[in-house]
Amino acid sequence: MILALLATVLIGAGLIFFIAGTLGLLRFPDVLCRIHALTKADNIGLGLVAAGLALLGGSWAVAFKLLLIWLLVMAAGTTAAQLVAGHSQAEDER
Amino acid sequence: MGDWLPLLVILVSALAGLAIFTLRQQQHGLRIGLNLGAAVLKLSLVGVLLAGVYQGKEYSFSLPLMEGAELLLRPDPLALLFLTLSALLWLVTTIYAIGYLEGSPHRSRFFGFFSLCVSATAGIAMAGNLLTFLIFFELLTLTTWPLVIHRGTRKALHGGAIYLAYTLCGGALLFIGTVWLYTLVGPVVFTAGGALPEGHGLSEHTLRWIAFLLLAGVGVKAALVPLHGWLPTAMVAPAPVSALLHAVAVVKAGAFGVVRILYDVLGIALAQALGVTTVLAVLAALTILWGSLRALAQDDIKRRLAFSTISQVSYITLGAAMVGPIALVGGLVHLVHQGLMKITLFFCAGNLAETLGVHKVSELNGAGKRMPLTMLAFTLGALGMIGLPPLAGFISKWYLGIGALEAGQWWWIGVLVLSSALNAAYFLPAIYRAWFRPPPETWPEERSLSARHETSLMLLLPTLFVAGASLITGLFAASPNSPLAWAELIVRREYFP
Amino acid sequence: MNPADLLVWLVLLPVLLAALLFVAPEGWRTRLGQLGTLLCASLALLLAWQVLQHGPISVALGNWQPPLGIRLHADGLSALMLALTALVALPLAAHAPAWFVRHEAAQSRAGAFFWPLWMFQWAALNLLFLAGDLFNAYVGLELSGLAAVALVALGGQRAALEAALRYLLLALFGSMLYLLGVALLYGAGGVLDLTLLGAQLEADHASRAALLLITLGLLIKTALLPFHFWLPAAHANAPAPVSAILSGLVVKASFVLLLRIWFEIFHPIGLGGAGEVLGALGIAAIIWGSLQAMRQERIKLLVAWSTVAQLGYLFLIFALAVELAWAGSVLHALSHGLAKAALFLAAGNIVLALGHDQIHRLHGAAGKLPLTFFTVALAGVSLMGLPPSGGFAAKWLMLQAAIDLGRWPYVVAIIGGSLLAAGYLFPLLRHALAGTHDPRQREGERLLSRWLEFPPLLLATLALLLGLMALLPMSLLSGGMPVSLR
Amino acid sequence: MNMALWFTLVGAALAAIALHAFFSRRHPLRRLIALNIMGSGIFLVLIGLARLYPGTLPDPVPHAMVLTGIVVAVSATAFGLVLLRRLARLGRGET
Amino acid sequence: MSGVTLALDLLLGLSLVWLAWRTLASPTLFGAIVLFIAFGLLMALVWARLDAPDIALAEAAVGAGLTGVLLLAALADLQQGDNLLPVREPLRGWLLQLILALCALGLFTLLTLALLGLPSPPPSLAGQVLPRLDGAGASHPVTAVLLDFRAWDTLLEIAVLLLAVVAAWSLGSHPHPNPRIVGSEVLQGLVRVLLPFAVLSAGYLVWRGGFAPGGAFQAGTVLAAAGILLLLSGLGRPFNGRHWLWRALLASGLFIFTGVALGTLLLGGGALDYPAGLGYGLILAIELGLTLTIGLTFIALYAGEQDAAEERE
Repeated sequence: MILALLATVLIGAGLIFFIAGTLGLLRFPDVLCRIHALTKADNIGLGLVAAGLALLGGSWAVAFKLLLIWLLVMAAGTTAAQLVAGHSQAEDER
Repeated sequence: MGDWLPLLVILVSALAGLAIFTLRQQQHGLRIGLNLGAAVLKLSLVGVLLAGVYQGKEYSFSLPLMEGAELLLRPDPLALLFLTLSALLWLVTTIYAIGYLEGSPHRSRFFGFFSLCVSATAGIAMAGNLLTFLIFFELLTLTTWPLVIHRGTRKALHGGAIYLAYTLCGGALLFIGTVWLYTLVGPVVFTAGGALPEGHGLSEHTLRWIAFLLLAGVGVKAALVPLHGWLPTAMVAPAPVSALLHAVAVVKAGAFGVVRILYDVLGIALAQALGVTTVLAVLAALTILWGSLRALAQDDIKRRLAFSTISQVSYITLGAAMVGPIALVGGLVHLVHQGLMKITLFFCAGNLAETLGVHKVSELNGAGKRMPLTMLAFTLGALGMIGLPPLAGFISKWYLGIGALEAGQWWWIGVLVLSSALNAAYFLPAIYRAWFRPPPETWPEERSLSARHETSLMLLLPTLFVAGASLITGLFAASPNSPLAWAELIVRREYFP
Repeated sequence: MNPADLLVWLVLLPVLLAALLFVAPEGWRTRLGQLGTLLCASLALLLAWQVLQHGPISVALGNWQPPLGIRLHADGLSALMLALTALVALPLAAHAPAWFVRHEAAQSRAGAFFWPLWMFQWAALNLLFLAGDLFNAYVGLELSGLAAVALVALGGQRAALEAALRYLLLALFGSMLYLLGVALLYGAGGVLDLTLLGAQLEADHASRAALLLITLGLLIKTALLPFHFWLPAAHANAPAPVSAILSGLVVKASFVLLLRIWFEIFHPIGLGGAGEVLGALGIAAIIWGSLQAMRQERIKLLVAWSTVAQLGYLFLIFALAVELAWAGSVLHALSHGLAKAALFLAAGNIVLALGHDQIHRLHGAAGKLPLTFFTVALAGVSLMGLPPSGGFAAKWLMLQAAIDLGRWPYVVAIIGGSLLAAGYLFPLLRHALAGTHDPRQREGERLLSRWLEFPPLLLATLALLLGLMALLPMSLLSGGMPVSLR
Repeated sequence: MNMALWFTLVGAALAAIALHAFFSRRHPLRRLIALNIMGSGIFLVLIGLARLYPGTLPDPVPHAMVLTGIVVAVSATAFGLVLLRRLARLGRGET
Repeated sequence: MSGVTLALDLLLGLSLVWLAWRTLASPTLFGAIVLFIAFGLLMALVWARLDAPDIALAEAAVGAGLTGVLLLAALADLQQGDNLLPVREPLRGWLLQLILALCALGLFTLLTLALLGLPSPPPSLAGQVLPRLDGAGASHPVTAVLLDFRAWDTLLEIAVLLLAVVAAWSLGSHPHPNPRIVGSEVLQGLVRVLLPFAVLSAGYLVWRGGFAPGGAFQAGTVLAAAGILLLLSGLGRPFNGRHWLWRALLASGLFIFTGVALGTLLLGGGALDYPAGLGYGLILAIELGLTLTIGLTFIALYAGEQDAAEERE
């Protein structure tokens, strides 16, 4: 019961980060700021959600998988952000 | 071999035609060999067939095409009349055409279609049912079209297009009529007295429609007014083709078809009851007069002959539509007689055009002195057409006239007399000019085709042969081997026993 | 070999060959392709023979019976269409390599890619002719459509690619509609097997909607007016051997499927006036296609529009739903397949030899290419339905049906279509026969190799012979007549 | 109304929207996208039907059909895109 | 169905329709593609809701991922210069617009009526599949249908896949996409890390497909993703279509599948009728072949055929 409550709180917190990130993506003025908002929010948001789900999953195997997912998404997100930033810089210089 | 004989007759010329297509222009000797060889072979096969049929033998070749529809070749005496005429005249025309087309391009194509065209004619003659008749009738259209446009000039193409438009539409009508009849009563096998089974239960209305479709279909090729428009424009074809179209293949196929449909499909009694024969006879009479009248006005020799054909071919239709044995004999025998006479005239026209460049009646002055033999043949043919005894044309008209009296329809005699007068009116001036007017200083386009004769022998001999034949058939009409005797045999054996 | 195995081989062998031809070095592909053609064609003819001897053959793949498993079914109709494909493929195997070698405008490697693509197409055609399962037929349709588009694109020029793109989009759209219909049918009946579906379907909303969608989808693929607009460009701009395949065979595959679905599934539950609409569209296609064909100035466009017109005939069956019309329709599909393939190959030859395909510039061309124009004439005879061709036999049967039913507008349309066909085919010949002798042309000089000229001639001759041997296909067909027509 | 039926109706709406776009849009790329969306709508109808009756196990046959359909769709789309690129390069005068 | 899930489903469906509309109405092509990818991801969610995890996986990987990548690559190519694409004539006149709108509405109405009128419970083949799972070579129903009961469809689908490659290559080669990001060191680092994971998870998906959602398609797509990343990062090079070995590899799945079909046929059992006991093994073999082929095919469709000469440039 406490576990479930904790999970809900974690997921809720994660979702808030997502919303904040999305807002940033939509409202920030330029590419770099948007990336900043998105990656920060998503990485933490997803981490919280994954943690919450891991608590609900009830087994170490599930938790491990969720951890992997989080790590992979972070790696991919980081790389993508770096590429987009590089691309936008190249565009500006041109 | 017996049952394959009819097929063989067709295949001889068809295969020869296909073989000729593959020849190159320079392979002159081989082409002539194939042409003449096939023509002679075909004529002898027809001879065998003729003898057999005379003795009452039955030949029948059949190939099922679809359920309830087969290809049937079954030569009866009527078939032989047409078949013999076409086989004989093919041989003659081939010789003439070889001379005529000397040195001109695309000869392989020409002779290929020429042979195919005669195959189609043989098929029409021997067709034993309506489907077979339709098949060969359409094939005739297809194989004659390239001949009509052979010269490739704008005029030729135009004539060809008109020819096609008429004949294809005619074929379409015949097609619908044929399918209709097959759908209603099953296979329509040509039978003397009518092919419709007893108790077919078809309404008069339906039958009239079918009769209309079938007769209109063949009427186009028979150049029955008002379906005759194609014939004068098709004149642009080379002379041998015109000869073939007018004397042997196309118009004859139409007239032959009229006889077949009246006597072997509907049956003459039914045709009379439906009123078909009356309509047909009136149309034929109109055509006879209209053709003659138009011929009067033509200066171009070939066009004058073309309108004459329109007129003369309808004698056959008239004979068939009068419903009486003697009139029918007259009509049938005219099939042969008109063929011989008209081919003579076209050959003469060809000779004049090739040798002297003469194309018009008004240019004929003194032609008899320059080309006496040709003009002699022309005169024989023309007088025959007018119906001067004892020439062939007289025999036909005599029988038609007697037939009209026998059928109690004396008024047709008036038509015949009037027509003869018109014939005289458009032929005699030509003859008069040729023999009694002085020749001009120069001919329009004189060519020296032969050092010793008035023109090339290849042109002259066939002309003289057919002219002689038209004389002999008239002179010896009473002999048991004459076309007249054969026509009487047909009528006695088949239609008015 | 077990006759039932033949069905599987007929699909798998061309698939396998397609893969092999793709892997094989480009230099080997022609020989391998020709060998494969020989094999596949013999199998198809063998199967037709088996069906003729023993009646329809069925096989359940993996021995899983329907409704769960997939069934292939060879009846008279399948056997005929398989045989048609084989008979077109054989001459094509001789013609295509020669054509691709000669044709410079086509993409440089078109000849090498033609083989695997054509084998995929062949597999798809065989599959569609044998399919007893609606979804399996969907996969077949996609296989056929993609292969057809790729084959068109082999033409290489911009016009060919544009036509291919348009063809692709519409073919995909057609498949989508078809699939939607299949989905609804599955929802209504819970089975995909044609026969089972036919036995249990009821006339409810879902099945009517499914019929509408499936019919629309297949009509787009078969290019019935008013869905014909993609066809002329695609068929006219493709390489000539491809045009022959597309016009002669590919459009027939979706038609056969439509025929099956319509008469085996839906006919028993009653169709109301839907068949009348298709019949009327067929008449409209005959007229419009012919009129357009008459207006064309390029020979391949003329031939392509002729296909639009001739396809119209196939749809008369839906209004004249009787046995005779069925037989006539199938016979027409066969004779058109052969004749049109011949005509397109001949047209391709004319373009190759003369370097242009302008009809009004054909003056005297018959003198240079007598054999090719003879082929055009022979194929034309069949397309016009003149005796003694296969087209004549087909029209004979259709006319009988129309007269028997008293449907006079159809009688007029069938005959009128013939005359219209004459109206666009004879001018072609007329131009070619026109003109006087060209002295520069050396007599007997061959502008085209035998490999180019004889295969279309063979096809045209077959189309003609079909009229004299119509009983053979008819007896095959009587074994596969849908119950609803008997 | 149950959930599966709702999604089949969503599928129907997707198909209808895509149909409209397929004929009203001009760029071939958009038309390809429209076809893909139409495909998704149809797949949705199929799967919704398989799940229409609550409480039963989903029918695996439509699932298999949709998987096949997705692969076929992506193949066709991929080829269409290559064709498009080829055309674009021809338009630019490249070979 | 509880209120929350109901609301969620309604929201999901509506947003799907909305997203489709936005995608198709997007003013820019780039926007349309991005929205289409988002649409695909949302579709995956719907599949999951409909108890179709296999399709959800495939949709996310193929429908959204791969199609999206292909679309973006094509767009990058199309936007180079003035390329005179065959853009259709716009629909002119309100009448045509109206007819089109009515057609769309008609389709929707037709489908709605048909769907609402379907029998309940609907006829289904589920009852046919489940009892036969014991005899089949896979215990996961969808895999059993795909590779046993209706393996014939799957075989032909693989043929379609190979056909797409043949067709694409028949058009000649096209330039390597997105040259600008080639050589990004960050990307290369990521790819180095991810590659083993990708191969591992592909293998896992194949193995899992026998008894649970997953299988060759999903696994193949993962491989394809890895391959495309390799190409993008510049670590891998596009393959040389002129070399027969590559082509053989591309065709290998089809070869294996037809081989099994013809083999079973020749052994007398009927095509694709796996001999008792061998079913699992054969299906696994086919799946492995398919995974490789599907992966390679998608890469090939992305990269196009490169011939050796162009590569050197």
